[in-house]
Amino acid sequence: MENLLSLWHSTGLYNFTAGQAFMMLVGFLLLFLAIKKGFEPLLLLPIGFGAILSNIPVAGIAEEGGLLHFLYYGIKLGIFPLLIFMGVGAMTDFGPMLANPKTLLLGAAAQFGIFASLIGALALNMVPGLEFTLKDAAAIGIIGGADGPTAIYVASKLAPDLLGAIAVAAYSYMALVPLIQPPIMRALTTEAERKIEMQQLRAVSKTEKIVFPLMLLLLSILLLPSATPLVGMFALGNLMNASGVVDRLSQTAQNELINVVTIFLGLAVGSKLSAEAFLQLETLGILALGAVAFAIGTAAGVIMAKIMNKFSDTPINPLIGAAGVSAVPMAARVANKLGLESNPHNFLLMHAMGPNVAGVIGSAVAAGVLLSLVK
Amino acid sequence: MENLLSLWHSTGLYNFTAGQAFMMLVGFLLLFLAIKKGFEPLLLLPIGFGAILSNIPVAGIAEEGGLLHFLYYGIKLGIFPLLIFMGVGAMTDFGPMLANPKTLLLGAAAQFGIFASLIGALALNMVPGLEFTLKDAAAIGIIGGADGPTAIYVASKLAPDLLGAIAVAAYSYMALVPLIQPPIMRALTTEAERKIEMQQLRAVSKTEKIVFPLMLLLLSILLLPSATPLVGMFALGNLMNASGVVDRLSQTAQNELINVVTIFLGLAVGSKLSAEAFLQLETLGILALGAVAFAIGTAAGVIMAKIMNKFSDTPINPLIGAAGVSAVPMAARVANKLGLESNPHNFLLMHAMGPNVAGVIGSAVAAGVLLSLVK
Amino acid sequence: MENLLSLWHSTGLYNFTAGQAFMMLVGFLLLFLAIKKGFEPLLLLPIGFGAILSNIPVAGIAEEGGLLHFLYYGIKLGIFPLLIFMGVGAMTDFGPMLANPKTLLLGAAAQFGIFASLIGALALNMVPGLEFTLKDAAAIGIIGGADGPTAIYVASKLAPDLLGAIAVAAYSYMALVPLIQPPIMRALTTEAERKIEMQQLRAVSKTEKIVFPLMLLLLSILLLPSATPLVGMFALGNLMNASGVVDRLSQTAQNELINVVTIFLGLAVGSKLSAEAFLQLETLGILALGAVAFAIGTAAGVIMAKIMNKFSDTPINPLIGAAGVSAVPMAARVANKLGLESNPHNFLLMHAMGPNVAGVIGSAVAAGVLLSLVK
Amino acid sequence: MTELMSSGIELLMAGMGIVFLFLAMLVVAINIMSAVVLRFFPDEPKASSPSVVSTNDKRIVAAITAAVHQYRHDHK
Amino acid sequence: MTELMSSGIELLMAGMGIVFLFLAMLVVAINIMSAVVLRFFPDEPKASSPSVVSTNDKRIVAAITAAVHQYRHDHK
Amino acid sequence: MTELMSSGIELLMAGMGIVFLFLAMLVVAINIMSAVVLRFFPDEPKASSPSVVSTNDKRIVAAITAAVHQYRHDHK
Ligand code: NA
Ligand code: NA
Ligand code: NA
Repeated sequence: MENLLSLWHSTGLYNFTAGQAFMMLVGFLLLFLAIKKGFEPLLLLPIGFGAILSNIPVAGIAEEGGLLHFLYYGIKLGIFPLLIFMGVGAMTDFGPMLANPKTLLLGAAAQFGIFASLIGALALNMVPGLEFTLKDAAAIGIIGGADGPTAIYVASKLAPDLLGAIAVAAYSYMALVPLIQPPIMRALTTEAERKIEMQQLRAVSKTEKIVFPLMLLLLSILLLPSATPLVGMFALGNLMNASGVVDRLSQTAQNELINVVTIFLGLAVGSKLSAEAFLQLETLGILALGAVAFAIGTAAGVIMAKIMNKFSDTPINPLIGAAGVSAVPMAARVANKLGLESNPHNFLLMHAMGPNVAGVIGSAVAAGVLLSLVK
Repeated sequence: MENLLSLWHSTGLYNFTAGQAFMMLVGFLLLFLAIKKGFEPLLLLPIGFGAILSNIPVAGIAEEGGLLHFLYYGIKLGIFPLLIFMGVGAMTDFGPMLANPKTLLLGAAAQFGIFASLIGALALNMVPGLEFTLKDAAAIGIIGGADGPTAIYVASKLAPDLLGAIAVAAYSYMALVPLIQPPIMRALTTEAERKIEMQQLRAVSKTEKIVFPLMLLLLSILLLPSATPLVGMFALGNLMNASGVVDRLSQTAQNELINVVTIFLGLAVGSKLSAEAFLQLETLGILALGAVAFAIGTAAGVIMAKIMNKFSDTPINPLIGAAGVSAVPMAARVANKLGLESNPHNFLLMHAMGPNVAGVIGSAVAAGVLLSLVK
Repeated sequence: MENLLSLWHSTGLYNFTAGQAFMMLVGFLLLFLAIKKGFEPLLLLPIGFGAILSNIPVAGIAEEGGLLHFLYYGIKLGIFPLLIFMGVGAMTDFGPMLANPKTLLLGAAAQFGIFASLIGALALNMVPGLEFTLKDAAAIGIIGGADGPTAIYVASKLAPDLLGAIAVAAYSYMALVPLIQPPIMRALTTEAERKIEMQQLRAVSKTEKIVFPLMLLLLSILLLPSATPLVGMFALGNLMNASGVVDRLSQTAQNELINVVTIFLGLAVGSKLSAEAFLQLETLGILALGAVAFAIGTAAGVIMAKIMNKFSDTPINPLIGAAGVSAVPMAARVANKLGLESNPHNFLLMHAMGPNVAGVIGSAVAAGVLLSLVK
Repeated sequence: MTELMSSGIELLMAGMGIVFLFLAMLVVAINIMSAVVLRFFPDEPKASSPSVVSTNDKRIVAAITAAVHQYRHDHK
Repeated sequence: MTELMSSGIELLMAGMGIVFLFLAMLVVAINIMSAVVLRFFPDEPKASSPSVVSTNDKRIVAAITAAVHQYRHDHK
Repeated sequence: MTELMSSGIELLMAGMGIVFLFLAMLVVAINIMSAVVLRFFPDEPKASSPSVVSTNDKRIVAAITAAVHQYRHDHK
């Protein structure tokens, strides 16, 4: 009898708090988005599952001694995002960007979303109850980088309490790129601009592809050492792939290793979706600012492309500017789709891949600036 | 000369204790069983090797600073069994069980082996020299769950000193399922019962397979949070596979990740096969009780199936009750084999897979009960 | 303005020390050798990259909290070299050695390079400014083992400060085997000797291949427990492969697991290429002694083969003695190539594989001696 | 009977009770879930054995088809 | 305007400045690098789409060729 | 000669001695083991080179055989 009572007292039903129940619903919502809506399932499925596991009463899976608590060290120490970045580097082909380097500037312009939403976060401090520090604001801004591992890396350093919300926002909006970007792109371009066809890209030699990651790393070392963990691991992965001499390492980095780390990272991020941390006014602010960041980044990229088109000797379709936010390869696909709508012979995919991967570099650089200047 | 003497003093020959020598023989025996007899080689080969390595005098491979000591943290922190459970979840197809859910009850009945051998362990305390605590008895009982990672997880929490013997017993008896089960199954069934043909299973929809792991997790959260680490990781693996949206994660979980963890887990379990821990009267008790547990679990499953056959509107072959112990997929194969012996047209494999995977759930639930009530 | 100044003060350009810049050049040199010259790229690419990353000013990637600092624990605790050794064991086929066991003695003779360069290191203490302890000398000598993981394992235990230089020397000279060995081999053999054809090797049974790793381990346990971590993990890998019952584990050990560990090990070794540790007179000594070690090991192997050829009833081509240094499989290929030059029908590859893998055992044994006697 | 043994028997009863309760509830839950899913969210039933042609096989078949066509073309 | 906000605006300017500076320098560096590489270290240009035959395909083709030859041989 | 150097030479002698002893004992052990195994536990000798057809190849061959049969059937 006593035993039965103690058993009843150990059930989840008896111990549930409203916050835990709500966060579990959030977890199920993320699973629904991942599985039924196809929202970045590779991350949102483990994140959603981690959210559920970490909000189970009594079990303490996200507390000292629990699996998710242990996995979180991989984020705290910066290991998981950097290993994912290495794998992403190994998957990235810089060919289209090297064939048309000026499109790098589109990847620069789109980072305006990061800093604009940083300012937005500070402005939101006027709302009573919201108190974002500069660190918080910087971590929120990085959502605009549209790059998951970069966002998680920066948030884990500057605002670990907001990590869960920031990661969820970053991946959700990346999944929403095909919905967020088109209206902005249409509003800022004319039909004639969207019809612009671009010159076929030249073939890029293997040597160029080998030298590029080293050059990128070197520039980052000289100018912005705080960005070198991110840029360095990205360049390492890219060099492993481009050099062609360590194929087995490159394959493992972009397959098994990144898969294992993705599972662990997702679960660990999910473990930060606790009621205390997530059910705050701040979270609504973060979700709102994330959308703003994506929108502003998209707009900045398109406007930059329009400006460059004015001054360039070869035509530039302003649609590819939107790909500068990164969100590889969705943003490039969106540009391609809108281009085809206006001109069925206009294949922009390869042209948009340049700004797209430039956006990854751009947000890593922006991350370096934030990590170095925000103390 | 002095050097040579010091060298002689550093040899294994000079430093061997009888216990170490004996445990090394145990290690070689496990290797023999794994390699020549095909006893669960995936686990028993690394466990046997770990037993040899950890009993090498002087080398200290299982002591502070040694590799096996380090790997053991993966068990101590519960990481390895949970990751294996995730991989097993990804490999499990709940289709046959969902097509005929009442066979779940067979997986419940077979867990009687767990609790019967728990009582048996306490009864053995009457033997002078044996002193099993309630925790010890619970850890021993879980052998009857016929599920390696569950047994290791529970033993690491309740009775780490007995871990080596428990893991060895669990995997050995799982390998012996084709020998242990048939006589019991034959004794408890009539020829007519063994001839019973079952109705073909309906096809199960993808949505059912996606919803099931979540439902399983939810029930575990509400009723038995202490089982959620095991059930949760199992459900995660299963969901990754069933959802079909994260195939690369699912593949990695059921291949490379589980392989790496299996090697590490096996070696770490082997490191607990030290003379002090293993060469005890307790070990004989554990081995005896493990066999009893399997036998009772089998019998309970068969009897339950006979009862259900009486009341069911569709026929149930009692042989499939034996598959309720888990030991996936051997127990199901045993049921199939005995069915074919009595009736060459009677393919029970798919029908036995239902209770078989139900047995995994059943023993995870039993593990939750033990972890929650045994303090 | 202040901000800009602080930004400038945070650039790499402002903070570079001459030592860091030089070590970065060393890193780029290693990348060049790996990518353009094909020098052991699997290791030298990550090592070179690690050297660059760890010498970035301000970023602190190799300092407390940085990724490379964390990865270095895998070397410090001996985990990475042992896991690589397991994978190498799984890749090794002892068939040719078992078919002609006396070639094991060639693998013994070639280890003379280890001890000769150990003496050389002590002799170099006469040079003012050089002060090698016995531990240092032993760690340097092991370069002559021509086996990367063994060298790193021993250096991490005996002389962690010299680890970077030792690992670089070991892998560089392994890559240079096709240049270092031939002149020595030609100088020590006559044209007639090089023409010697050897008898075809008998087929080796599966049982022999299964028993051998266990026998090797047993001998090591009895005679030299200090070598058992290395020998044991090597034997485990080999047994997993030879037994044929755990193919999925063996495949993972020799593919994904070894690949992941290779990336981590390489980066971690690179992190020891700091200016303070590397830009020392000692480094030049190490590089010189490494070359000497390879040369002496080669010579000893060839001379031993000549002696054995005198007393053997079946002919032994002295060229295969050079393969005793290990450096699998390059040294065996070199022997094969020189054999073909003198006699186009003389395929020595399989005959040289025996001493080649014996050299791996030989250097693991030598490592055990050093670890056990050098205190 | 010792106190330990009585704890054990209590554990046996609580344990088997919960295991049965849990799995019985799961049976009920599955039945409800299947009914709901099959009624309101039917999807294409899981393809049974015939279509086991993997991607790899498809490539093989494609390559063969091409080869055989080539052969026919060359030899007609 | 609060001090915080002015830090933010400073950050905006410094940040976008550095991002543009960095990527612009990268554009220049790439242009120089490409010119140098293409002039002094030309390698075979990256093979474009046609030769996508993978090793696996090659083995398939080899196997087919053998099979077809065998077939011709057997049936002529 | 310094003490260090004499330690080194002692190490050289002990080391080479043990290495030779170890590998020589291994030679003896292998010879005994091979004799015992080949006499008392012979297994099918390790298949030499001919049967290098991997599973993959087998599937390819099976697919081809099927395709060629089909072709014969369609065109006879
Ligand atoms: Na970006
Ligand atoms: Na079970
Ligand atoms: Na060697």
